[in-house]
Amino acid sequence: MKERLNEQTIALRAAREFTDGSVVNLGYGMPGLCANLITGDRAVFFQSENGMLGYGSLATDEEKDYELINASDQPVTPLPGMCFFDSAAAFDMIRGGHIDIVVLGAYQVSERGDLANWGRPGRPATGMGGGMDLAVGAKKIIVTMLHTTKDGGPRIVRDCTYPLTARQCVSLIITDLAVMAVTEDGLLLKEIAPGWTVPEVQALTEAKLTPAADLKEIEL
Amino acid sequence: MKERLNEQTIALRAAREFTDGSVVNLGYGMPGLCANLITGDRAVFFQSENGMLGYGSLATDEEKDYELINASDQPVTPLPGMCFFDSAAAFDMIRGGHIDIVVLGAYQVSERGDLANWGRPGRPATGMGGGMDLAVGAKKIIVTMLHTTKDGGPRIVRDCTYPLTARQCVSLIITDLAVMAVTEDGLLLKEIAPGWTVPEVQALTEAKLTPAADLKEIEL
Amino acid sequence: MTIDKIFNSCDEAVADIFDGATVMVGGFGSYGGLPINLIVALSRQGAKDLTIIANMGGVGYELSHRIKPGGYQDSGILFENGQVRKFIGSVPALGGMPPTSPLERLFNEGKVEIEMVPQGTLAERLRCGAGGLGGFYTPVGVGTTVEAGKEKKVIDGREYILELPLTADFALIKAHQADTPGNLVYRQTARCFNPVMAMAAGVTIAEVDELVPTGQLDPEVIVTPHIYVNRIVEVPA
Amino acid sequence: MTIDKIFNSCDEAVADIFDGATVMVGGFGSYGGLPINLIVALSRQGAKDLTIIANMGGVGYELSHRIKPGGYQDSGILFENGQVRKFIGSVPALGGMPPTSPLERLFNEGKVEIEMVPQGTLAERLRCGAGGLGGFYTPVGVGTTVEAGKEKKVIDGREYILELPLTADFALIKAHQADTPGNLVYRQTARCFNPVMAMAAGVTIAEVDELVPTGQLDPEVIVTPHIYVNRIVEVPA
Repeated sequence: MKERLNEQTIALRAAREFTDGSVVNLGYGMPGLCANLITGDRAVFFQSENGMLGYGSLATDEEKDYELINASDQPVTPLPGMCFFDSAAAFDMIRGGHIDIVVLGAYQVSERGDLANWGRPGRPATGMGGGMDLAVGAKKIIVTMLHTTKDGGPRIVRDCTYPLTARQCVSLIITDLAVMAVTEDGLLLKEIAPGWTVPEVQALTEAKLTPAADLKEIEL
Repeated sequence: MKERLNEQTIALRAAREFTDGSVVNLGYGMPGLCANLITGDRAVFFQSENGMLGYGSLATDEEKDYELINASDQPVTPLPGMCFFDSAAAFDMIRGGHIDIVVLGAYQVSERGDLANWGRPGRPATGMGGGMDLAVGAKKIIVTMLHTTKDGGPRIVRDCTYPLTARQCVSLIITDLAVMAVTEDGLLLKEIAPGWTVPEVQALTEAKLTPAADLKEIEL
Repeated sequence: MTIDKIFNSCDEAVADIFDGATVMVGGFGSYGGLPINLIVALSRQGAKDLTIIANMGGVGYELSHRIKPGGYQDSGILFENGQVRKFIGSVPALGGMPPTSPLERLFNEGKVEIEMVPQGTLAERLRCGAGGLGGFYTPVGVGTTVEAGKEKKVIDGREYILELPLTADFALIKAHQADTPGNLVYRQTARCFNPVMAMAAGVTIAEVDELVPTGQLDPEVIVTPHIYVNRIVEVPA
Repeated sequence: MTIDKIFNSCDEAVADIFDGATVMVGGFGSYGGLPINLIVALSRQGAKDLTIIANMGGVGYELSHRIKPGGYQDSGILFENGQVRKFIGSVPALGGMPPTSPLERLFNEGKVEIEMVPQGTLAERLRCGAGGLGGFYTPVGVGTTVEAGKEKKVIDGREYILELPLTADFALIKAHQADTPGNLVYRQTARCFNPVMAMAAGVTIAEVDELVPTGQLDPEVIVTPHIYVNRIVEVPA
């Protein structure tokens, strides 16, 4: 079976990277889904740059409180031990290296881990929000994105052509086709979607992919 | 009757400068007494750089709580509407110009309003505490001090010889002998202690004093 | 005698905002923490040529329905009214199908200027303005369009750019409760940019869900001390 | 599984403070907010060649009786023990009859180095270190001995000096209550330097009056989020 992973599955794969006790910030859009994928006895603390630490899953319609939202405008649920703070304090945490992992969306990622995730050609008025701060400040940056553009063009490129968020900041890229680590020697292809071959994925990738010795199917 | 004012009286004179609704910080030592001199329906808000706004008078022995102290280590009493914050927030208030009046002690004040209030020759290990921040940040700086040194030497001088706290920051000097305003043209002698003459006070002052047209006895 | 900060209406509280004023608008972006009633009052008041400092430029009433059932007014109305000359903030428009905000449309028409500021830098520039500092060095924006025209410096082997303080004539903010002197507490994520803006503006105007008597707020819990608050309007939620 | 931050004794909590470490000591100066039991444990532990960052250098046990009946130990004991190489803070000694602190005596004997920092600059340097900034421009200290060796810059017509961030290997702090994850609240003026130091150190060790279960602290009231706290020791007041 040769399919692309859906958003939920990409998010689930990203959530597997959250080590116990880690402090995680989820970027706008798809990454927000990760909050729903932490179950059981795992202790992951979600920080949101609008001033909240330790929230739970996304709220159901009955639970919605519009003064308890994540940075993507989605109402979330409270958890015991959570706390609130202002925007300046939120970014002290982020810029100061107190966030272990951030999951961000992207338009493009380069083979050196340069990230472009806020602006597109022809849209000069969209802004970077907290993305630049997160990309610079978090200890580990994971990008979740679709492997290609709507037109089938590459998003994982040699050099970003979209406005940069930060240089050389991405550690891991998780797409609907593959999981790739950014290394000193370029992109290491670690996992591949069921049914896809390395040449097929490489053909959809501008940057060179080096298959890992232990390359495997994406596991969830 | 020719006497020098005592500390209590100097503080009382300083407290007369506190306009209704003003936010006031009281420096180490003598200025602390001012907190006890606000009575009746006057609304003066005392800020303390250890992180407190809106405290009351100095605590009696029965009232003492050593986790409710002013910046001079003196236990104070709580008042409704008070609040607490950390040191960084306390100095945002101070540096940011949100304090209307600060009353500070001094070793020396120059005729231009330069202030020296933290270090003395031969004592290199005493520190400035929050004095520099207060001298730079408060809207109006009042100095309360003894007019002369223990040996009778001048403290109100042409140029400070002690380490400076800040340049040209003092507005008003209140001593045991006189009240002097710092103006563009030097020190204006506005009030004088009962029984003292202008030449007598000038003789104890290195800086030139210009008697005000409406020079009067210190009023309390 | 205490200075009376209580105003009877948002209209009265914003009456003296003048043409050309710089106005901070609290909140984060969407509904939570947004001083909606003060924004609407300012739109009625009509002051022009404003500089708006806010995290987001607002999505406008139409798109707001996607965020909260029933929708709500946000800074979008000030742009739609042609009251704004310049926007300083981190999200003038969202990344969806354009235009995602009245600001984006007006910007594309050349009618509004935008100064784009990363969100954390925005928060820190406000705090810098509030605290009387001259500027700060941040690693955020190095190697991007954000560094254009700014001084760069290497400190301890790392590259930084110099960012300058932001202050304003007025701040419109939203809090949960105020006491009579003007101490404020917020509710959950409605805190966000409100406290730093309260500190950084000359005249801070707060709309609050509830006004309580002096002494009713726990002194340990007060987030914004009253010296940062000049006017209060109670607008029950 | 949550990471367990609870230590049974101050001695265990400070056991790995190494020779040459930089250690922040919370509080303001005197009794309130001072992590007295952690300080005494560090004096027993004996680490040497320390750099101590604190607002005050401590007055020492003898003079402490003038501040609080019965007296108390403060950082003075670390200086008396010869454990400290350098002090960074705003009040190494008070202005009374010398020497007013063990630190002053040792400094006069040439045995300890002092870096004198205005108090507000100290607080801001800590926050700067906590928040990943490279430095900031302050007007405090211009025209005084504080500006020696520092870069000066005129911004918008006013003179500023560049101050750099402070961080540390460890912070010893005092809080009123901690919950199990390590969120902290303080009591009255015992807050002071504790929250900023908690943020700025690699390993933050808190002595608290009381440990409470998760969920027992109001989320609006928490001053120090748990991510800044590594170790907690309950020492009932």
